[in-house]
Amino acid sequence: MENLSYKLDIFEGPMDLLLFLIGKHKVSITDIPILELIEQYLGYVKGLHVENLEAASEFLEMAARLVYIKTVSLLPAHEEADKLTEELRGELSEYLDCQIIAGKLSEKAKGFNYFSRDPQEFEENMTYSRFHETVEMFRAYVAAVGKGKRKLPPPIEAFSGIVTKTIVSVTSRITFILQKFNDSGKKRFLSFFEKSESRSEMVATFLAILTLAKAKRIAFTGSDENMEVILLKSTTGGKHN
Amino acid sequence: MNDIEAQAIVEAILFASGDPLEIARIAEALDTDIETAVIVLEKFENSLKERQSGLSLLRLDEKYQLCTRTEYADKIRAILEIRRNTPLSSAALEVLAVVAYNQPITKSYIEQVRGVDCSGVISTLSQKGLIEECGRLELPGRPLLYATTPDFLRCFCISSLSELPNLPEKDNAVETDEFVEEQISFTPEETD
Amino acid sequence: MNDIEAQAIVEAILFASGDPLEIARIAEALDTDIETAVIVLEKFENSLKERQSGLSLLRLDEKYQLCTRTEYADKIRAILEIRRNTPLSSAALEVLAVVAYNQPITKSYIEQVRGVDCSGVISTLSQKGLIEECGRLELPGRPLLYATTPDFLRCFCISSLSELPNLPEKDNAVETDEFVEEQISFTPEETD
Repeated sequence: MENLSYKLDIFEGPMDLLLFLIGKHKVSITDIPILELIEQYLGYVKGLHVENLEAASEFLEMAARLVYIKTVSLLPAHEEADKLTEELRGELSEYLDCQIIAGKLSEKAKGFNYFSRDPQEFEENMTYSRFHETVEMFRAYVAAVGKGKRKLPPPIEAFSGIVTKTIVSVTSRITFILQKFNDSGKKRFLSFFEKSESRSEMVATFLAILTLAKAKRIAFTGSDENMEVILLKSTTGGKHN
Repeated sequence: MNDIEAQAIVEAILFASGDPLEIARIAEALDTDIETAVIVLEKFENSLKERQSGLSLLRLDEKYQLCTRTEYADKIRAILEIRRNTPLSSAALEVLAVVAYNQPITKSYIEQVRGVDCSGVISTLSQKGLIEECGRLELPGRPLLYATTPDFLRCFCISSLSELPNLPEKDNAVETDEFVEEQISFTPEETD
Repeated sequence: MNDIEAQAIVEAILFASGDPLEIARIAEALDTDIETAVIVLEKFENSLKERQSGLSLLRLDEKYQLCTRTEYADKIRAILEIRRNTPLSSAALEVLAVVAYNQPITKSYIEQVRGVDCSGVISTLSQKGLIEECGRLELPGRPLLYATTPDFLRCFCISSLSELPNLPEKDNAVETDEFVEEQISFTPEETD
């Protein structure tokens, strides 16, 4: 599984993976048996590792879309499935064009060997001397913040006096804990706290352990100082060894 | 003004500008019309070639830029201690392809074509000066529009967008990369 | 390496460098000793004079620099200074507005509002003298703070920042549009 999630990195995204799978059929996009393609895609994505969730989300989104196409194509009336399939084919064909063009561009990328120079410096003043109506500032501001619909970041004054403490997120500690299991499925409970740098980090680590236990990703054995944490297989849910 | 003087002015102005300079500006400097300016520029380009100068004249859209000849790139990098450009990633090339053929274009359109988030790549390409913002689309949210720059033309050795490679014919079969094939030596069955 | 090639290398390297370049570095590029490099540079200088180039070679201590000939200084200034007065782009206006209404302000704040990298625009605005650095924020990384300049006030026809049009209240975004209407109701049509 580790290997699989690593290997998905070589794809630029779900579309790239789909094109790769289509390529194996040695037929054009319009002739590809779409249901077979969906099966193969889901086969690859099934192996995604949870740790890679962020990178995997785009692959999963596509998987959901494909599953939907597959589902509607099982219905007696095929119109929607046909429409969705055509849409997917269209997108794939467009992305294929994009890849082909990218390849051609990369062959032409020889111009990086031209060197230009910075403009010669003058002892001139570059000061702007046109005049504008004052209201242009207002219009530009409104344009910049998207007519007030975009949320503005907090003003600078709001930052005074916060920054001294760093807050450690529970999510980051979940990743940390799961990574620690990389070499073995069992770790001493206390080992997760050994290198903690702050109270906030220890609290976050503890909360992360509770969260993982609740999600049945880990279980405990032993007690007191000898307590150990066991990593459970993600797919087998709550089974305890 | 004689030919030699006109060329000297062109040389001085392009040298001082550094950036690509509109033909209209060059004509203004020469105190002449655009047609005459183009002739002077042609002569200047020929004289660079004739005397085997270390410089070459590039035409990028309606702009002209003086650059070093590509043969000397390695020497210049070595002496001026310029780090070698990391080659553009395939993600960057794909984004450039989408922008070049559809400009002006929004980020969400690019992402729709590629099926993945492109914020990082877009900001890298902006920093490298290959694409730039060029206004906003008059739609809810007023999304920014992007277009390619003259530097893009220079880096890909073309003098205008019309020289971009033609779009491929629609009925192309996909060729699977052998390298990718190797990388994914597993099959889904094995992982179960 | 023949004379012509040596001179081409010198030309290319001095062109790309911009700054004065040590004779030792030039010798390194030519793959030769300093004495020979000096001879090449002399020949290069002579050939510039002979062909009445727009450029000339300057020697400063042990450094060499390629520059435009002084006769052309005024012409170059006239042409390149047009650039200083190219009207502000919409990106530049937006950054300027965000600074004007929120100063002092960090680059990352501006970028958060606009959702894109603004380094280029900020440096252009600084060059044009419309914004300037005004200290640092006491936060990790001590980011630079930017504010508008007196020239900004002059260009936008106001005598103090308090004369900037009022912004709508943060929480009644709905009224924004009406407010815009109101603010820009003195359209050119009416004033004509």
